[in-house]
Amino acid sequence: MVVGDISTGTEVLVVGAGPGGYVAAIRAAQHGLDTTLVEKDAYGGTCLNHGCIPSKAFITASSLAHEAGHAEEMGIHANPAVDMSQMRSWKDDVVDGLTGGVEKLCKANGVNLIEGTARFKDDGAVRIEHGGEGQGSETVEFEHCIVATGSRPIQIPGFEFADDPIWSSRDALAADSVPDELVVVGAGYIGMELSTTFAKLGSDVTVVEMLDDVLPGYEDDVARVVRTHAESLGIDFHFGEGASGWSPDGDGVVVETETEDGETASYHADKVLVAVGRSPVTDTLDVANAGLEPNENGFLETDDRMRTDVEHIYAVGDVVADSPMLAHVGSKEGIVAAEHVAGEPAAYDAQAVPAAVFTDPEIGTVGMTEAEAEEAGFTPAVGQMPFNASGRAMTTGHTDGFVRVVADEDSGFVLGGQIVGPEASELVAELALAIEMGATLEDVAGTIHTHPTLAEAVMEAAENAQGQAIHTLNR
Amino acid sequence: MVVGDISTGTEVLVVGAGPGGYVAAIRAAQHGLDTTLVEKDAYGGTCLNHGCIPSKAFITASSLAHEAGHAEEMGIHANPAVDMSQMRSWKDDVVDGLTGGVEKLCKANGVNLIEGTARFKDDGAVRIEHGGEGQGSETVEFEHCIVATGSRPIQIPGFEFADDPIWSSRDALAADSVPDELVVVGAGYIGMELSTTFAKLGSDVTVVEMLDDVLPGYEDDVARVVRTHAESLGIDFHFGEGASGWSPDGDGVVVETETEDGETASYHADKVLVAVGRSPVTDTLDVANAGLEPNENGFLETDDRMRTDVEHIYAVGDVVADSPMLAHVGSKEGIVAAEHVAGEPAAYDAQAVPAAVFTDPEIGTVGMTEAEAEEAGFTPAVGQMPFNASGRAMTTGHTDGFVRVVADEDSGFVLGGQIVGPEASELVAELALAIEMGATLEDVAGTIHTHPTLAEAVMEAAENAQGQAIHTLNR
Amino acid sequence: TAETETSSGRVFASPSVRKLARELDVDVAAVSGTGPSGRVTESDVRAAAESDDEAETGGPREVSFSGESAVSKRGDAGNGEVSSAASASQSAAGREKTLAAPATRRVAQE
Ligand SMILES: Cc1cc2nc3c(=O)[nH]c(=O)nc-3n(C[C@H](O)[C@H](O)[C@H](O)COP(=O)(O)OP(=O)(O)OC[C@H]3O[C@@H](n4cnc5c(N)ncnc54)[C@H](O)[C@@H]3O)c2cc1C
Ligand SMILES: Cc1cc2nc3c(=O)[nH]c(=O)nc-3n(C[C@H](O)[C@H](O)[C@H](O)COP(=O)(O)OP(=O)(O)OC[C@H]3O[C@@H](n4cnc5c(N)ncnc54)[C@H](O)[C@@H]3O)c2cc1C
Repeated sequence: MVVGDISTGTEVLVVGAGPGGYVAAIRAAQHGLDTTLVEKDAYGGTCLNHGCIPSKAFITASSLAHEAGHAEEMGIHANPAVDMSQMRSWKDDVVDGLTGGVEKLCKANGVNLIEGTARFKDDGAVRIEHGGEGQGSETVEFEHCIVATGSRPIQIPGFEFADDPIWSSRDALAADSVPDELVVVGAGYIGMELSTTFAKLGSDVTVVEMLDDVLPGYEDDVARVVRTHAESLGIDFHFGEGASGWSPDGDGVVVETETEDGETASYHADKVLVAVGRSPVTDTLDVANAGLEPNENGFLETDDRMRTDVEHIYAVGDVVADSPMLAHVGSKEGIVAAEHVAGEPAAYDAQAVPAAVFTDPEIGTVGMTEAEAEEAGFTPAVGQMPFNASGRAMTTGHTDGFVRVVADEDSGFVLGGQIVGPEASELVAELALAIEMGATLEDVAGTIHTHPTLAEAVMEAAENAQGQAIHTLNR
Repeated sequence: MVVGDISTGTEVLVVGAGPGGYVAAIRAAQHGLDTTLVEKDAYGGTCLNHGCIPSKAFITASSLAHEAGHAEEMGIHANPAVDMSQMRSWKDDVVDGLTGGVEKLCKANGVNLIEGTARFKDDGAVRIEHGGEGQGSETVEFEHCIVATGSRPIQIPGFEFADDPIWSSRDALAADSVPDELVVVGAGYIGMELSTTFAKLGSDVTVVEMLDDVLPGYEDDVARVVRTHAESLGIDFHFGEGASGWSPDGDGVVVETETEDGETASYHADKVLVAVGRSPVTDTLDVANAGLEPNENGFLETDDRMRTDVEHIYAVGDVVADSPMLAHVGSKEGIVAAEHVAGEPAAYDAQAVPAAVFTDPEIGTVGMTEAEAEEAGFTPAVGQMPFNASGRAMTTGHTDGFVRVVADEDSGFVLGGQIVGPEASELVAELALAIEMGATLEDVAGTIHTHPTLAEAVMEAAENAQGQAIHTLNR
Repeated sequence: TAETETSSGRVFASPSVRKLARELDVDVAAVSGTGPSGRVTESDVRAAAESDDEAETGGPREVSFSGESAVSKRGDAGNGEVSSAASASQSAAGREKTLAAPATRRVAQE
């Protein structure tokens, strides 16, 4: 370990080893740049340690247990018992495998790794404090810096994550027992994913949401499929209520809520998961010293090369303004920043950013909705294929939902897609490629799709938009 | 019911209501053609009644039972009991729902449906014998005819499907109990799918195959992943052996096999599934009367508009020469034939025909292999991403296999893909579109893929082919 | 993220074509596409880089689609796309493929 303050230099300094930062560092090194990556906590960032990966591990495992326990219709009789601490340690192994992999990949690509917290001294150097007592610090001078410090969960007044019964998503993903009663504050995608998971694991789940539906930002008919299924899992929704406080009650707590009109209600719970959003992290690294000014919401603004106002300092990932807080967006931004430093003609010019919600069923969306297409001046041609008309969906017993394709009526160009149903997160990949390629409805409909697959529904939706679907009635 | 011999006319007569025929009929009717569809047996043909759909239903259900029983590592403890007759009736319900749907869709699109066996009188008319005693017959004159009579399983000498212990795939898919011991003759895709299914349901499965590996036609490293996993399910393979006969033995039978060198072996079984291929059906409809001559293997030859030598008679589906015997190929051919009759500029010009094998793990292939690309004169650029480096695969516990992308080194055009692993049948859809669109490696790699999904592995394989993968080491 | 090149609307060109445009310093949003429905192809970008007058051809919404121009372009589109693609892979002797998308091939057949 380096003790004391020595000073070294690097061509590219990346701060934060989440999916924005580690991808940027690897790509920069691949372009032959001398690259240093600093991480204060754990390789892989939020995504691998406390986000995407552990949540998907729990979602998959809880779904398997739940599905096997509810397949009498198929002739399968099982009464699965879940050992939550074993599930958690399996999940930890998955996470360890991946974070270890990230470290190895960084090294194999020649990235210098430093553990510690980086703070700007000025716009050409950071001071890195190594973790732990007496580990000392060092100064690293850089030619280019990529800030990838990510985000953290928002706390609401009265609900401190430090208190034992109050869970952040991170705490929920570290659970090694299943609470009998769980109150979830917030019905955004993280709240919905975790509500579904714990409901499948046997918790009595109550969701409290200020707005009047689940999954704000998604179209009504998409959100409805997820909400209806969540209700059938026994999840109890209370819309138009905000969590105002809590107090201990026996072994558990009572959560108080209030509507806009001042009506109050209270719910008993063992744990309270607060999932109301995430805010960017810029306070760990003294951005002002480098001349950076976060906007009013704390994000860093960039151009399409991911450059901040200080030209040789880039920002990527959750910390970036006006950019969806998604791992794959961060990774793409990381690649753009790294390649731009390397002198490549890269830009963040994605025509379509896919996004998934891993509820039951899943949601996968990309590009424009019908309303957005209209707003943008297109005359939308819209086609739909319900999964209950899909042979493959029927053979899996999962027939809720649909594929919708939105195109431009005149040119046929595919503009967007909304999928809710089995494997929606995977199916959206084809539509993302279609949009990026400038494919038309005819291109998608004219491409042979394997039978029997869920992906056929994408083709059928495109045919439906042309009035030529085989397996649905055309409007 | 019509009794006696009346004569009617139709613009388009389609014979056979499998995925070739019913799709052709619906599309012809959508183009305003007066269309008649004759089926002697069941709407949906082999695919819906005895093929794709029932097999996938059993595969999905048996996989769920098996997976739930082997998820202790994830903390799931279950010992699922399978009620096979219940599983079978669930499967029957799925089939009935779909075949009923086909009938409804035909009617809703204005297709005239006739139940019976059509035989050519000459090249302008068929006589249709209605099923059942005394149901009579009728003559239908046509301007255009589309032959979609499909295929049937091949029998091998000594193994008659009429004998109770000898199963065709159709018999296997009608099973309402699980044989203790099952011998499967043939390790092609149907044999492998059903071996896996019954092994998961608890049968002791022995596979006898004349050739020296499973899944002839697939690359070694692709087949190996499936074979290794099948072996881990307890399936016992005997390569280089042909089934030469069987005799009753107690409640079961003994199957004898012989190698090329004349060595013999014998295996005890309760049932013997013979799955050695399928042959085209042309003998049900007196093709010679219409002037059609099947080729030496019994197939009908067509041009790329699906016309036979008799210009106004088309053939589509399994009955067509030099065309993969796959449902989605039949449907595409049906669309081409129908549109050509309607005067549309349609042709069977697919650049890439995806195909899937629903083993564990699945296989999905499309376009050229590396060897085929070389043969075609390309310098292949090949990239690969193993699923054990995929975050999404790790969170599902299914990490066997890989995605391979084959492209042209010079131009970057994607030429093919081979996927073996979870959801391979779905993932191949994106590569099919890529090939049809003339997308390059850069296009696939440059399209944002949702995290965490299996589809990211397609992007990573494309990046790997460019020497720029993030999550694998580049060669 | 501010998207300098695409802020005014959708661009119908593949990722590799857009990257080429940046490399050749062409504003892809201002290029008239000759691909199906006005999709911007690799050869369109190369032509724009050579003629160097892409700035005059107007904004992205005009590029792309609709109206008679798109229809009349469709006729050559198939061939244009095929030949540009073919030249890109000339080394592939005996290649039977045409590297044109399904809709393009259909137009070519028409
Ligand atoms: C429960 C949950 C589920 C999610 N599921 C998904 C999903 O399915 N799909 C998806 O796309 N997104 C998902 N997300 C969002 C995803 O995790 C984020 O978008 C992603 O992690 C952002 O990546 P990043 O690199 O910008 O930041 P982070 O992953 O947050 O990484 C930032 C890193 O920077 C480090 N750091 C911060 N300051 C310093 C400093 N001064 N010095 C050194 N290191 C520092 C931090 O320790 C951290 O490791 C989920 C999030 C949560 C919470
Ligand atoms: C176990 C199994 C699994 C399979 N799995 C898959 C898969 O996953 N994916 C895939 O793509 N393919 C699969 N296949 C193959 C697929 O079933 C065939 O490719 C497909 O059914 C061919 O369609 P078709 O329309 O040509 O013929 P068929 O589906 O065979 O239909 C022909 C129809 O014509 C009728 N008919 C025949 N003669 C006459 C006559 N003279 N008059 C009236 N009617 C007549 C028959 O009764 C039949 O209904 C599978 C096959 C089997 C056996």
